[in-house]
Amino acid sequence: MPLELRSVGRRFGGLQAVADLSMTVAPSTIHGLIGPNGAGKSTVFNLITGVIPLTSGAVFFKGERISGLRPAEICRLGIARTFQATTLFREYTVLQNVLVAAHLLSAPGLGSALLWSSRYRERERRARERGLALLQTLHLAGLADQVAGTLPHRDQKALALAMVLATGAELVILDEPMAGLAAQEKAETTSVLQRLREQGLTVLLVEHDMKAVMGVCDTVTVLDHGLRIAEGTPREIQANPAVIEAYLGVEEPGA
Amino acid sequence: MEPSRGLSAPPGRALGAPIAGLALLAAGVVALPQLTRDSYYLDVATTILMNLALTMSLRLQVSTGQLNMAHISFMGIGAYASALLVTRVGISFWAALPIAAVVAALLAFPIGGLALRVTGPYYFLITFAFSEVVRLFFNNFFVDLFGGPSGLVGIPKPSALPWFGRALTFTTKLELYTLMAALLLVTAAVLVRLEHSRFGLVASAIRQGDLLAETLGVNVFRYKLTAYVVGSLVAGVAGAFFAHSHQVLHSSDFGLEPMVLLVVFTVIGGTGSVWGPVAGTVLMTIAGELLRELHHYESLVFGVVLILTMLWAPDGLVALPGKLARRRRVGVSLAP
Amino acid sequence: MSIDLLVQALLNGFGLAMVYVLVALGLTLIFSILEIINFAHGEFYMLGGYVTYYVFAVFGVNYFATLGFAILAVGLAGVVAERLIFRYLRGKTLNAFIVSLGLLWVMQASAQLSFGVLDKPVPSAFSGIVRAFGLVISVERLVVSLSAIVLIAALYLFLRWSRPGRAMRAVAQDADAAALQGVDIELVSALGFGIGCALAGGAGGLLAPVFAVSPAMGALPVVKAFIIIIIGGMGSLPGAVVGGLLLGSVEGLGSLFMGSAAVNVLGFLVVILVLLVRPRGLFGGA
Amino acid sequence: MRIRASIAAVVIAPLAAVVGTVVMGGAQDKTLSIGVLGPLSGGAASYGVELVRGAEMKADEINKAGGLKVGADTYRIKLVSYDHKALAADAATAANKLVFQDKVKYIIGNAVGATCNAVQTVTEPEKVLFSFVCWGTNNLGPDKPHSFRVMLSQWEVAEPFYRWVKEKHPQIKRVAAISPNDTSGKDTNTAVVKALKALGFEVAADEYYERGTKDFYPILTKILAAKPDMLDVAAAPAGEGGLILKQARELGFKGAKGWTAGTNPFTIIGVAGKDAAEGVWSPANINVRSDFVSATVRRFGAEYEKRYNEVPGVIAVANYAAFDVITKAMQEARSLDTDKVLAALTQKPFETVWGRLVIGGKETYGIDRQFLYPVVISEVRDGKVVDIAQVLPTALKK
Repeated sequence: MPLELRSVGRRFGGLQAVADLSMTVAPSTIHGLIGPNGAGKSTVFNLITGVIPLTSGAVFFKGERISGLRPAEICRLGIARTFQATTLFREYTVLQNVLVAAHLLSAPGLGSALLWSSRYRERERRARERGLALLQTLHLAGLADQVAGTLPHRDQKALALAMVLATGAELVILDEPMAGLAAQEKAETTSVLQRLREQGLTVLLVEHDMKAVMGVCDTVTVLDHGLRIAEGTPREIQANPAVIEAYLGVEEPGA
Repeated sequence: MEPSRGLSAPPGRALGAPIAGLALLAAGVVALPQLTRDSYYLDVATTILMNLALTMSLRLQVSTGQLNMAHISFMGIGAYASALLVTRVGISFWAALPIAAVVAALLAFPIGGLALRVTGPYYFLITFAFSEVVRLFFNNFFVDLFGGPSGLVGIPKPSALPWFGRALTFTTKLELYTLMAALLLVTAAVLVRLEHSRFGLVASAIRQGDLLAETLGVNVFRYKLTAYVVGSLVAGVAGAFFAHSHQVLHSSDFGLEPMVLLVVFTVIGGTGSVWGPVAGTVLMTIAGELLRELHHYESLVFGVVLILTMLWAPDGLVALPGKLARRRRVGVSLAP
Repeated sequence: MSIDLLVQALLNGFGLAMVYVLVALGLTLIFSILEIINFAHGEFYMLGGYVTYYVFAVFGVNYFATLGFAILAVGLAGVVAERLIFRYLRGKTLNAFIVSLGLLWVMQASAQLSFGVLDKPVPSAFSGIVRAFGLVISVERLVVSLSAIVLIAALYLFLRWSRPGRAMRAVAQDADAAALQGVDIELVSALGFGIGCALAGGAGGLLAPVFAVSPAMGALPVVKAFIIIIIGGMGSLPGAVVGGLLLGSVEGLGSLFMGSAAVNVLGFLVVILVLLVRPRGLFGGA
Repeated sequence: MRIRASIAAVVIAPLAAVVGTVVMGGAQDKTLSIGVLGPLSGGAASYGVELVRGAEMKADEINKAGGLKVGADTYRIKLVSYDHKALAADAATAANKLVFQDKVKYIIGNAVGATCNAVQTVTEPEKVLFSFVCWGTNNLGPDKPHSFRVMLSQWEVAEPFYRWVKEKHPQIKRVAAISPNDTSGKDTNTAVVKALKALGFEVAADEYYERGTKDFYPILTKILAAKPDMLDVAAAPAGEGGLILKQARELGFKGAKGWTAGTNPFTIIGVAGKDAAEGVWSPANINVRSDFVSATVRRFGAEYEKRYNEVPGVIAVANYAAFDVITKAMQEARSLDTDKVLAALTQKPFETVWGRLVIGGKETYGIDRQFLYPVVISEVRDGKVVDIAQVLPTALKK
């Protein structure tokens, strides 16, 4: 089991944002996390990746307890994520963004950077090549030298995904990868996700577009008010009365 | 404290620009004594070079998103360490210089390690608190050793070095200028190299988004601490030079006022590029010396200059040519 | 060491703490709204002092009327500074640092050129001392402290209940969200800066008769204000009050046992200690 | 040299331009440039400003009288003053500018101890004559032959002052001294404590405060707990000294008060208030309004007040006198060569606003470089400064 949450909880003052949540994400699957606004989905992501500490329970990755570790350590173990409000290094070019993300795989030491050795240059060259190859697969190669802050929304989303992949993560966590995309772009993203699964990666995603979620996910977990109310295949979830109730009670599902 | 969004020359890229910049800096440094041997010019130039070492290393820290108000304290630590090593222990300046720098760097580990646990305005203020503790320490404790409020006097100039059977002395303004020039060029080469390496790439990424960097696996704390320690090492070198070129030390040399000037130089020049502090330090020091003629009005006019420059060039002086050029380009593109 | 002496020392520390809290509150109010640290804050305090000198000591206007006038005049100066300069610097902490430094030099030099370098004494509006239980406190300090407390309470009520006060708190919490809800950011920013400066001006007016006025008088209260807001936490009113009392007691008691230089070190060490235990101050948000 | 300078102008154009105008401007007349340094901004500004004003008064006097006649030549005096902001490093740069750029051979005036050391690293090797009012003991010495102190320091004043206190007020047994925590403060308290012990007083307190302190309640609570008969605000500047006296009175202190290294009596009375300042003895400051001082001093005081709207303190008078003495020595020496002027300075007494003045101090500093003149002890009575006794330093008795 790559990722396992055991009775995870988080309180903010008097508010129980996530309560006693247990779930597992199977390897090489696409796992969706859905729920109405304020259900605690982003909080779950923040708890998994160590951005905020949990107040109860524990998170395990490949059998190792990761709750309590700092985000960078968790990333080093193979979990990388995107943020809902797409965040990039806005002053950097597309390629530089990817190079920062790839630093785990190929970061040279301070000493060799200073000495400017041939080995250092060789590694730099290889890192660039790998970065460009990655951009190629996401149709961003042509934009490699564009400053990230100036990219259109769609390319920013793609770049955020490229950066997550560049870390070499085995589990990628995506917070609303389809938000704001046109139908054609959503389809492209879907096929990218499927390709990642084929390559053996595990994907955990939060998404509001129900059609996309149901189309791409192997398993779906439904949260409401910080509680897990259902889990199963897309087909099972769509038929689950509790889920329908939760969504209808709050707002129209999907967008 | 969040540094302003600089228009950074993208680091980690084309080597041409940094090498050209370093060559230009070196050419200027070598050319100056050919043009003038006036002691006052050389003295001001030496001060500029020393301040360059301080502002360029401060910029390294700013590039990771931290404005370290205790930077000057590590210059002080280097200065007092070197002065005492030479006058009390009796070792030569040339041995004391690296030891002083290492002492500054070693002390940077605990101080930086503690300060970097807080962020934003709290970091700014905690480093200010640290700098005041260090200054008050030099002023009030171990007075027999540090000279206390009377200052430490009688520090010898750097001793002569044997050089192919001759002795290289470091007593005249020109010789001291040459020494500081050599120290600065090495420092600048290291800092520019760092800036354009992957280290610089990741460091500046932290300023643009430290949470994003952290979740991408960047050990943000370690990068910040590395910048802190490397910066302090450079400050220690500058301090050792200061001690032996000025020959007197006083705790107020390492207080809030000179620290604030370093920040002024760095930010006015622009924190987005490694060359920002160079532009800021050179231009603002010259401006300051020109304003001396104004006597009572000096600080008044200097204040006005600061306000206007910052409003007119919010990204610093180095970003200005690019900004003007872009404005021109826009003008061109609007034409049919 | 007698108990009397200890209590007297504590009383000394608390004596003027509330005035420094006033300065600190101005600083932290400006920070929460504009996200800038105004280094020229002490110069607005100085301005309040000089207004008091001229209106009260030279023209002989009633002390409390003078105080009100100083608060208004300095507040207005703050609004002007915000409109001319600081509104372009909202959120640009580093640039604002440099600009406020420039303003500090401009204001200090102008004061020196127009008011002279020597300390200008302001006569006490209230003389005499109160003795009770072997303790001594001057009537002047008592009045000053009480006035400061009244001003702090007024600020609290203003922020809590008035419309502009609530708008300020909204902007402090999340400027973008507040703007979406129709809060006029420009107005709040100008008003916030003005009120922040007015608090400093009031403090300057309060301390003018206690300490006399001079062009460089702003340096001391600003450093104290910094310490107070780091201890208490940025943007927290109760935090500033507790920070002020804590700093006052450390300085008051510390002075009994060590030299004043060592006491200064102590103040900064408390800052460092507090931040290491609570990285956002005692009352700062999570 | 000219060609070099013009090439340099290309590189540092603005810098050279200003210097150019300075040099050109003085070309028609024979001009003697004299430097003045000091903090002209910030918390210590009053020292620097008084130094400059004292020098200005004397320089204008000389120029109005047709210039300074030295040997066969007559010079117009041109003052070049720079602000060093009380920072040692900046003082060194400013001194470099004076010495190498403005080609000044005389720097008459500097204050703030730490900056004096820094300036001396520039002036001594260049044999520039440097006079100052800093109180640091280490500013005078055989290794610094071109440096002078033009104001009585605590080392000259403390002993005669407390000898007088012992004679006239034998009921005073315990004395507390308080000074700022810097060079002048440390030295003053040390001198006071030494004098107190030598004369058989008890030292009730030997305390320091950080310069810029305004609230003295904490430190005074401790000092007054030691029950002193007399409180000496030794090296406190007028503003801070006034606050100490005011707050000591509020805390119930009723003993005698002294100000060993007093500077401006009017400010201390103003800040402390008439009641709290009542009875302060001061052996070092000068009262330009007093009937006891010479007509010259009173005229100086009146003109100064008219010109600057402030009452001169002892630093303004000291630098005025220093300017007077050093220019007289130039005339004596019939030369501007600093070594010749040095010789003339130390040869015989001068008649000054202080009265008779000699340059001595060898017993204390190992070299005769301290201006010595009569110590006038004054007392504050009903808000007025009244001179009550005159004590001659031993060197003047000869």
